[in-house]
Amino acid sequence: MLPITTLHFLVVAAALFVLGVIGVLTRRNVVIVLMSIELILNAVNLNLVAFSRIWGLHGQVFAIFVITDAAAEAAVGLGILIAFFRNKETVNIDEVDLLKW
Amino acid sequence: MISSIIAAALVQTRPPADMQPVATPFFFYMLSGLMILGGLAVITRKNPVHSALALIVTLLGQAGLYLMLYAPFVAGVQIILYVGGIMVLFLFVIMLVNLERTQQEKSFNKQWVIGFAAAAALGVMFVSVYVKGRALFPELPVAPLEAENTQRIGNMLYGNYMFAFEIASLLLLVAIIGAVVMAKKRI
Amino acid sequence: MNDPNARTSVEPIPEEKTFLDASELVINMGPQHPATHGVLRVILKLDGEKVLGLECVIGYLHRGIEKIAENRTYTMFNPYVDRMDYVAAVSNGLGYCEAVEKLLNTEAPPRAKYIRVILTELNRLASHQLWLGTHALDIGAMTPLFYTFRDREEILKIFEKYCGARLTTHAFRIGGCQYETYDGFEHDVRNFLDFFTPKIDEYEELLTTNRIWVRRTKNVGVISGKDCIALGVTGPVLRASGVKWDLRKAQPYAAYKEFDFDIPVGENGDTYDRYLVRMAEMRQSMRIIRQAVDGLPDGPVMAKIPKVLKPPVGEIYHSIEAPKGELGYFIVSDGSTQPYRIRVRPPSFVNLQALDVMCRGALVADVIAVIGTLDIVLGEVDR
Amino acid sequence: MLNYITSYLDKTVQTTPGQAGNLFWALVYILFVFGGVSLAVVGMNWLERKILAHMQIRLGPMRVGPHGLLQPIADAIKLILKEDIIPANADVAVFWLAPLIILLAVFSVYCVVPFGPTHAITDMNIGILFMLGVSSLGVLGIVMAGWASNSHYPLIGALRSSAQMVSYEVAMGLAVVSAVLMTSLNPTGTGTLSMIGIVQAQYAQHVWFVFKFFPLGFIAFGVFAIAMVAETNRAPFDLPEAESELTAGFHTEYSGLRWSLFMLGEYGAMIAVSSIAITLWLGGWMRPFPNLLHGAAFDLAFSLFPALTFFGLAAMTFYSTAHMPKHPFFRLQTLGLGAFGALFALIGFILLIPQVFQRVQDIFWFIAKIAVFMYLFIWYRGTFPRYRFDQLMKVGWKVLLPVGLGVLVLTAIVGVMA
Repeated sequence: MLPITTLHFLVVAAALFVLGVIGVLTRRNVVIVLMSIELILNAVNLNLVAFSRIWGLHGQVFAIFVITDAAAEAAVGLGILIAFFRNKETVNIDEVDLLKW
Repeated sequence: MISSIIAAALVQTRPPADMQPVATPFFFYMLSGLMILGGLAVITRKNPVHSALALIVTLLGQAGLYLMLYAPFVAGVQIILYVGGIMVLFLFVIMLVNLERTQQEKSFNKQWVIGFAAAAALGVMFVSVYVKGRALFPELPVAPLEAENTQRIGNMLYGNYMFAFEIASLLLLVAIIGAVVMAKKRI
Repeated sequence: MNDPNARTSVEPIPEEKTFLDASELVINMGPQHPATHGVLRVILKLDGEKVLGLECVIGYLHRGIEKIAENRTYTMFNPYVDRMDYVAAVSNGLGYCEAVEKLLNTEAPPRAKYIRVILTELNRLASHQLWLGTHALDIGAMTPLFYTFRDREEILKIFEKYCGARLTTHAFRIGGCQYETYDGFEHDVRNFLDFFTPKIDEYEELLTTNRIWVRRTKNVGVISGKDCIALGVTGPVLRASGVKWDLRKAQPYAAYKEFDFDIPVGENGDTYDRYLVRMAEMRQSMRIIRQAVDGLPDGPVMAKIPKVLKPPVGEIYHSIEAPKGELGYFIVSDGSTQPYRIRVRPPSFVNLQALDVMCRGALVADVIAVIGTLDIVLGEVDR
Repeated sequence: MLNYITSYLDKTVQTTPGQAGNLFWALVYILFVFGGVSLAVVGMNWLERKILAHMQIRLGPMRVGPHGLLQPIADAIKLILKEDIIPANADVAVFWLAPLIILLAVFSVYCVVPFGPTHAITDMNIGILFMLGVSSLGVLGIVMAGWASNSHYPLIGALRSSAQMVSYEVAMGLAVVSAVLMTSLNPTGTGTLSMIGIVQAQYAQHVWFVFKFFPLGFIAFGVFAIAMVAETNRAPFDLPEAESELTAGFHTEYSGLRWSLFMLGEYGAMIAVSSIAITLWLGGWMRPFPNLLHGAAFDLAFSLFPALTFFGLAAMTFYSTAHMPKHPFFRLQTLGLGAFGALFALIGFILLIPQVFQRVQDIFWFIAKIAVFMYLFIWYRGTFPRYRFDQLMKVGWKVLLPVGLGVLVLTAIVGVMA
C-alpha cells in the first residue's frame, strides 16, 4: 500500500465536505441539517490538522477554535430549533417561512 | 515572523527514530471508510437518532485520524467536546422534538436534484484542484513531536492566539445566553 | 374517584404551555410499583419532572369488608377488621370492640383497658417502625428498613406470645380481652422498652441530621393545618401541620385519661415535620406503655356480656386514634345479632385525598416521598 | 518472533508495551487488565452484597458456596440463561448497541490506567484527557438505551442520567485541571497530561497531590470524589436508577445478559474513576509514605505487605473454616472454604518470592487503594438517602463548580508564588 500522504487526508475531508453540503441542501429535517453542518465543519478541521503536519501547529489551534465555534453554533441552533418546534410543532426546514411569530 | 515560526516548527518536527506507527495505511483506510460510511448514513437515515449515531461514528473516526496526524490534543478535544458534549446535546434535542409524524414525511425536499447537482459540482471542483494542484502540497512524511504537542498548543493559545482565545470565550458566553433565551419558555 | 379539579384549596392546573407544547407527559405509576406501598395506582400529569396534577386510582385490594359485616354476627366480624390496616391490626380491633361496647352500653374492666392500651401502643410503635423503614427506603436510604424490622420483630414476639398471632392479632374481644396476660408479660414489655429506647436514637442518628434526608424532606409535600381540616386529614399528618388534635386527649377512650403524655406537634406541615412528629410520637407511646405496665390493675379481663350479642336498635359512631389517624366505626343496629350496616372511616383513605394537594408543583421524586410520609396502607384504603 | 517477545522483558526497556510498540505484550496486558477488571467486578458484586448485608444486620448470600462465595457465578449463569426480551416497539439496532457502547467506553479507559511504572497497556501524552473523553462516551450509551426502549421510565431515566453526567463532568474536569497544574511545579515548568507522568511528578515532588498546598489539593480531591460518585450513578446520586421512582431507570426494559452488561459497565466505571482519582491525587502505584518511611528496611517491610495481606485473608478463611457447623450437611461447604483459604495462602507464598513481589508490589498498592474506594462506594450506599434531581443539579452547578474553579485559581496563584 502507498504511504499515507497529506493528499489522502484532503480527499477524505473533501468527501465529507461534499456529503455535508448534500445534507444541508437536500434534507428537510432541521436537526439533520444542523448535523450536516457539523460534518462540513469537521471536514474543514481535518484539512486544518492535515496541513498542520506541514505548516506547523497553527492548523491545530485553528481546529480547536473551529470546534469551539461548532459548540456555540450547535447550542444556539438547537435553541432556535426548540423555540421553532414549540411554535409550529414541526422540525421541517421547509416550513420555516415566518419572519416573526 | 510567521516564516520563522514555521521554520522553527519544521526544525522541531523531525520524527523520532524509534516511533514507527503500526499499520498506518490499514488504519487510515479503515477509519476513513468508516467516516465516509457514517457521513452517508447521516444524510440518508430517516430517523434523526440514527443520523446522530452515524455522526458520532464519523467524529470518532476523525479523532482517530487526528491521532494518526500526530495531533493528540485535538483528538482529545474532539472526543470530549464533540462526542461527549455536542452530540449529547443533539440527542437530547432529538428526543425532545421527536415526533412520530416526522418520520412518516418525506425526508428530502423538493429541490434535491439541484442540491445533488451543486454538491457534485463542488466535488468535481475539489477533484480538479487536487489533481491539478498536487504539486502544491509538499509531501513531507514527517511526524511532529507528539510529546510536546499539548504543551506547544497551550503556548500558542495563550501566546499568539490570546486575543482569539478571549473572543472565543466571549462567543461561548453569547451562545450560552442565546441558547437559554431561545429555549426557555418564559423568561 | 378523585377529581383533581374539584378541590377548593388547590389552584387549577395552569393553562400554560408545557413540555414543548407537544403534550404534557402522563405517567402511570403503579399499581405494580415499588414505591406505592401496595396496589395504589397514581396517574401523574407531568411537565418534565414537575407534577401538574395527579389522580389516585384505588380499589385494587377491595374485599368488601363492610358488606361482609352485614352477614356476620358482631363477634364473628371482629377478626375481619384486622385485615384492614394489617400493620396496625390491634388498633382496628380496639376501635371495633369499643364501638360495639358503646352500642351495648357496657364497658371493659380496667385491667382489660390497660392491656388494650399497652398492646395498642406497642402496635403504634410497630406501625411507625414499618412506616419509617419504607419511607426511608423510598427516599433511598436502605439501611433503616432493616433496623426497624429488627426492632419490630420484638413487638411481634410479644403479640405472638400474648395471642398466638403476629400480624392479624385479633387480640381483643367485645367486652374486654379474651386472654389474661401470660406469665412474664410485664417483664417482656419492660424489657422491650429498655431495648427500644436507644434504638430510636439510632434511627434518628441515621436520618434526623443527615443533610440529604433534610433536603429531601424539608418543604416537601407542605400542607397547611386549614387544608388538613378541610380535607379531613387526621393523625400525625394533621399534627405536623400544627393542629393539636389527638383523640386520645380530645375524646379519651380506653384508659388514656389516666396517663400523662404529650401530643407532639409540628410547625410547617412538611415531610420533615411529619417525620419528627412520628419519631416524637414513638417516644410518647413508650411513656404511655411504661405508665400502663407500672399501673396495671388486677381484676378480670372480660366484662359480663351475654353470649349472644343483640344490641339495642340504634346507631353509634366511635373513633380512636389509630397510628395513621382517626379510625372511626359507624354501626347501625336493627336489634338483631348482625349489624345492619357498618361503615369504617379509615384514616389512610381520607389522608390519601391530601396527596394531590401536597404534590402539586412538586417533582416526581417528591410524590414518592409524600406517599411514604402519608403512611397509607392499601388494605385500609380499599377495605 | 521469540526475540520479539522476550525483548520487552529486557531490563533496559523501562516502558509500557504500548510505547515500546510491542504488540504481543500489549495484547497480553490487555487480556490481563480486562480479565482482571471483569473478575474484580464479579468480586465486587459479592463484596457489595456481603458488606451491605452486614451493615444492615443481615447475612447476604450464604447458600451458593461457603459464605455465598460462588453466588456471582450462579448469578452470571442465571443471567446468561435468561430470556433476552426486546420490547416490541424498541429500536432494535440501537437497543443492541447501547450496552456495548457503555462497555466500550468503560473498558477503553483502562488502556491508560497505570498499575505501575511499566504496568500499563500504554501511556498517552494526553492520558487524562483521553480518560475523561472516553468515559464521557458512556453518556451516549445511556441515552441510546433510554431512547431505544421506547418507554417513559427509561426515557426519563436516560435524560436524568445524561444531564447528571454532563453536569458533573464539568466539576470533575476542573478538579483534574488543578491536579494537572500541580504537575508543572518543577524547575522546567512543564506539566504533563500523561497518567504515568502525573504519578512520577508526585514522586519527584515528594508529596501526594492530595496533600499538596494543603488544603487546596484536598479540596480538589474532594470535588473529584463527589463528582465521580455522581458520574458513575451510584448512591446517593443514583437517580437514574432510583428504584422507588423510575423502577430501574434507563435499563428498565433490559433483561438477562444485556442487563448484566450494564452492571458490568457500572462497576467497571466505578473502578475506572477510582483509578483516575488514585493516579491524580493518591500517588498511583506508590506505597504509603514513600519519603517519610524510607530506607531498605522500610522498603522490605512494605514489599512484604502483599504476601501478608493474603496470609491474613487465608487466616480469616481458616478461622471460619474451623468454626463451620460440624454437621455432615456442611461438609462440602467447609471443604470449599478450606480450599479458598489454601488458595489465598498459596498466593501469599508465591508473593514471598523476591522476583515476584518486586514486580507485583506496585500493582498491589494500586489495587489496595482501589479497594478502599470501592468500600467507600458501598458505604455510601448503605448510609445515604438519595438526592432529588434538582438538588443534585444544585450541588453540581452551585457548589462543586464554583469550588472547583476557586481551587483551580488558587492553585495557579500559589503555584506561581511558590
